[in-house]
Amino acid sequence: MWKTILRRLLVLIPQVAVLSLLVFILASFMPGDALTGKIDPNVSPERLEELREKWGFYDPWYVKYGRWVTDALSGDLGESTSYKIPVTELIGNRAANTFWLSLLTLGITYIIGVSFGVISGRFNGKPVDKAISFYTFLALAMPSIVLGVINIYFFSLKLNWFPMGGTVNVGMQPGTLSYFLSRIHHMLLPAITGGVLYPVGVIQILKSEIVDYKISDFVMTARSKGVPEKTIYTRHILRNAFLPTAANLGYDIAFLLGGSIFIERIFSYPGMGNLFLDSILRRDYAVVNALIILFAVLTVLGTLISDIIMSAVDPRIRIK
Amino acid sequence: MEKNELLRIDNLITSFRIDGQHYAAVDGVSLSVSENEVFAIVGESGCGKSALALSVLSLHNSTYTKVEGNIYFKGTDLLTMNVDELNQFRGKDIGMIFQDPLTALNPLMKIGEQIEESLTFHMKMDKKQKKARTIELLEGVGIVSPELTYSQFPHELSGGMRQRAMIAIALACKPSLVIADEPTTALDVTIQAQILDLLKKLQKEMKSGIILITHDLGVVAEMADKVAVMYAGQVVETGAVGAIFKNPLHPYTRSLLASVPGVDSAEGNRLHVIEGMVPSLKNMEREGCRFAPRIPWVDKSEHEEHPEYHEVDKGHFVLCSCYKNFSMRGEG
Amino acid sequence: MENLKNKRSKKTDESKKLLNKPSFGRAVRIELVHDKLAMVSFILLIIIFATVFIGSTFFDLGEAVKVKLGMINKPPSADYILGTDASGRDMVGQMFLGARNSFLIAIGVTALCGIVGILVGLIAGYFGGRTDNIIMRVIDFISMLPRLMIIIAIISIIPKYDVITFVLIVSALSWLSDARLTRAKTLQQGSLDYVQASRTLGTRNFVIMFREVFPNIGSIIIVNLTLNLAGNMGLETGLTVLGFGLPFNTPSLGTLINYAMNPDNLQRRPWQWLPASILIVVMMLCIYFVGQAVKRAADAKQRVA
Amino acid sequence: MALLEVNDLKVHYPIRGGILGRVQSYVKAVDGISFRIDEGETLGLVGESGSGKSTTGKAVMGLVEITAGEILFDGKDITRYIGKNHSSYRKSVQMIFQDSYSSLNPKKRILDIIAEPLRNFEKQTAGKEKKRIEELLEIVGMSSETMFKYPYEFSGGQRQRIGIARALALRPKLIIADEPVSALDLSVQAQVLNFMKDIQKQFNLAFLFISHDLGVVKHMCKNLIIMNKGRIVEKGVKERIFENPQHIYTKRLLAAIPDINPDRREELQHFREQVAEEYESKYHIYYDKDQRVYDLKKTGDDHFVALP
Repeated sequence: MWKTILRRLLVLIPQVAVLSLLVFILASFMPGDALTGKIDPNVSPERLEELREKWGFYDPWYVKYGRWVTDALSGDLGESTSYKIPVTELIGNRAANTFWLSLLTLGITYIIGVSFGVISGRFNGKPVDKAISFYTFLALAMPSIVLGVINIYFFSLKLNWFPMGGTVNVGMQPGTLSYFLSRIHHMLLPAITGGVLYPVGVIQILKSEIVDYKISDFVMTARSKGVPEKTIYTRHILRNAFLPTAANLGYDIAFLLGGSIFIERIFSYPGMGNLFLDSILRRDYAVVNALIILFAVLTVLGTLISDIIMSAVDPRIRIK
Repeated sequence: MEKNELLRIDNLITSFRIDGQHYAAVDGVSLSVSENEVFAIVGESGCGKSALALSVLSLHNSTYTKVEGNIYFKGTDLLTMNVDELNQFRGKDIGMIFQDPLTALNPLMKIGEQIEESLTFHMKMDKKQKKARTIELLEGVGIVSPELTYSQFPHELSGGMRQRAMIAIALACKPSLVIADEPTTALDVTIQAQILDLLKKLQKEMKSGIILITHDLGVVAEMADKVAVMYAGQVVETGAVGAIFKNPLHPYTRSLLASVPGVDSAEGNRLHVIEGMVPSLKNMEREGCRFAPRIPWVDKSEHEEHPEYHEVDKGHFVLCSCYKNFSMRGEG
Repeated sequence: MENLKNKRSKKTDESKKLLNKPSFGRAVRIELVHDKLAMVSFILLIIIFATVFIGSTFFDLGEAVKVKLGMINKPPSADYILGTDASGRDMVGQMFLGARNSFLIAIGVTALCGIVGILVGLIAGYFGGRTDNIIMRVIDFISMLPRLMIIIAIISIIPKYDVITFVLIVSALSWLSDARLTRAKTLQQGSLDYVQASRTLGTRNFVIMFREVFPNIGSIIIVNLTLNLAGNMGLETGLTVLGFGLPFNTPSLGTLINYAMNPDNLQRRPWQWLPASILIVVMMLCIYFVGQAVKRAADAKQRVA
Repeated sequence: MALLEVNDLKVHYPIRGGILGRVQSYVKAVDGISFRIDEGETLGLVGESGSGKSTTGKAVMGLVEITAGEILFDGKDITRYIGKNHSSYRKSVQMIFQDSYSSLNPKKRILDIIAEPLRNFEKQTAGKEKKRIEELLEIVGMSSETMFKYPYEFSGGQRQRIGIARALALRPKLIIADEPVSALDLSVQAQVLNFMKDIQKQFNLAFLFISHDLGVVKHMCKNLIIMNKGRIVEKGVKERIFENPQHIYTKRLLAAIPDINPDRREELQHFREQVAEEYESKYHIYYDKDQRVYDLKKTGDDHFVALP
């Protein structure tokens, strides 16, 4: 098992290297350069030229790339032109918001996903299964943007159960219970919006696995041993059916940690997704590039988590 | 000495639902298996032998399969029972061995765990006793290092060892009847020989009845005391193994035995070929003798309108009178 | 050493699962007739497409986009069935043109991804070995990238930008699932004897790939394309709402839903964004239901009819 | 001069492991075997699963990459271009597959399936092609309107015969039959075997008959090769091998065949126990220290055994 993890990590290094190169090339297309925002506009052109020279604006691209990489490795991903604070710090406090929202969304997703998946798998073909299938189509057919809009329209504006956006009521003292509750209150609607749409994958995988295992040979063997149906489900069918679901958990964690851009935008929730959009609009490319690299690495970590879960759960991978 | 009867199947009809219609794969089969006896059911694909085996313990999927008739196990009819009652018999009094050891074991459960599972539901044993019994079982089926195999997973074992584990599962509660559905078909011939010898040894020790389902006439000759030959859902001939192999009567049995290559045939001559094809479940002519279309040179009058069993001699039954003066094509 | 001789029952069962009856078209028709929901969706889809494509010819793009100051934010009335937007433009015109654009883009992206995905998948799946490894490493790398962000980043920096570039950018990062599915199915078919047989009969590799293997996996790929079609429509709408979809002056369902982004539109002028939202959800639902029927037709063992 | 000559054929599959996925060891599926087939002869290649018999068949057909050794056809060395799909070698050597269900493309009609080889090598008019296909179907005992049906409309035995008709299209001299009847029922098996003998006489065909079923091989083949662990343990005329097996593996294989005569049950039981003991005790003699089979030594005319 450790070998697979080590190999996965080793593969990560070239991938990130190529990724950084790609992001660097992407960045070089982006208008503006290291100087934008650093100099006051009324500096004379010669002075501007001199500064550009000093800052190595005219160096060959590989020198610039080399400098950029060494900075990145030392944690300095450049400065946000719009907020004038280091990129890492800017992303840092937004990451917390996204993390908690993603965690809540992940929870809702897997509670709905697993329960619906098991029910529709076990009662395959029955009315409840048809209802769940209808729900999955509705969820597939509903872009998160549209559901977000509809949710705000009904639950925030009309019924006023949930706030329209933001993370916490103004004037709340951090650390107090009411602050915490208000944070949850702000997160609920976006989390539900995501949590209702994302479980489709979990449901479909779980259902097809259960349906396949129900007619498998080793379930027939269990029945021939006189094992009651309930135990056959828990010890034989579900145990095997949960394997791919567990494997997908890794991907889902990474995907959700990335913060859903759509949902954060509609609910104007200041997470990393929203930060990305704002940075794009403000041409704040240092932040954009940092976020892209962060999410790419997150995705690879997601696959790593999946591998670890798979080898932990499935003896066929663990014991060669 | 007349062995007392273990299982009596009475006019069993197992039909599968295809496009809303029910078609009988097992079409009125009656047979009885006694203690300490290996009863072989032999036939080609689609003759209904596996459907019969699964019907005994009602392992069919009830939405697509209808099972009618009676199956008396030591006097009680299994078909009238609900699942909970049936579960008292499954694994305890009647054990099953399946064909493909690769898929018949749960890949995520240790071998020991899968054997103990039937002990848990049928025997009053604590953890320690169950483990001891399992190790003893593994040793009994000829596994070299039982302690190691106890905590191994199915994918770590070879095909032959996995089949031995299957046998250990089936025999865990010392059942009086074991149903083996093509137990060695998926194994190599050298491993098959070992597994068959093992089954024979265990059968003698436990004096249990074994129903052996197979398509291999050689396996029948090696293992069986009594034989039933099936064709198109019906038993066409049944009797002691000596009678069936020495003095086969039903045209199908005789044709099958003549088709076996390498028996005495020198390299030159031709094997006997049964004309036509096994009819599919849906478009099968169910009236009259079902083998008639495969032996066209036999005159219509030879066949019975409603074929019955003729007891040629003690315990040797043949379906339909066409066996009387049947001769292979060209031998006439 | 695995000493399992592959007796007839095991191998034939597996190959039976992978191959299904030849007439996929007929099977789809049977499935549609049998499944009422799919039939209704199919008819509904045809009606929507017909009205959208024919209807949109009546609305001249310039006219629909022209600003009419006197008519700002009119609620639905006799002469403006769906009312007007903040710049006085008639919603009905925008609905028709928007629906057509959204749909064309979705088809464009789906088709492009389909073609690239099938080609790459076939080559990787059929030749295997080194070619397969290289292609899979590339696919793994691209799938590592956060698709949405890269699309938005590229869109924000492209100077010349129109519908075509939008379709190209989105497709460049969306063909991976098609490639993976095609590769998996090709690998499956490649293990079957008829592919080996063709090689021994002197048929060239590319002929085997397209004439022998592709017809056997075509039906599953069609199912995947229908499901992707719906997905891509959702993507286009989302991007446009965020402001990174279609260029400003081309109406699409996304631009209509975008009105909902400002709170008082959301509250007091639902006629501007609600119809587009409903239309997009209905279209995607219909596509999915039809897709399910097609999927059942493709997968022999699940056939209802 | 032999029709087909195989010298020291080796097919090794690399196993990659470790962190960087370097090649750590090899699965020696075929580890140095040599044999010859003359025109019109049926050579049996027998062994259990994993013995390398199918890999050998595939290697001779160019479906698998050859690690070492050479293959001569009609005296010419064809090892180099054996893997090319479109080589003229294809016209003289064809293959029949085990799983009749998957060896015919289900989406094509029988007409196109059989015509595939013809269209690859012989440019013919549609009419002539159709006539040739009718001829071929005639040979395999099937009616001509079979042409317009699809594979799923036929039984296992019929599909196998269609496969044979396709193999005969280019008038080959040698056919590699990889377990041609293992997937068929007894009665259908007899039909196909008889039929293979007929076409052998009619077209003076040579067969490389690969099977794990010794009964079938005893019926079909004149010379036999017994394979184990990728090497040949015994080679020779069928009568000698069946009556007087030398190698302990051949003895165990022959002893394991279930006999159709129930009276010989006990006798066979003891014989098998005897053979099993001999196999255990003499294992180290017949296999070297790393369990490899020795090279073949001549122990009688037309009888070779792998001895130290």
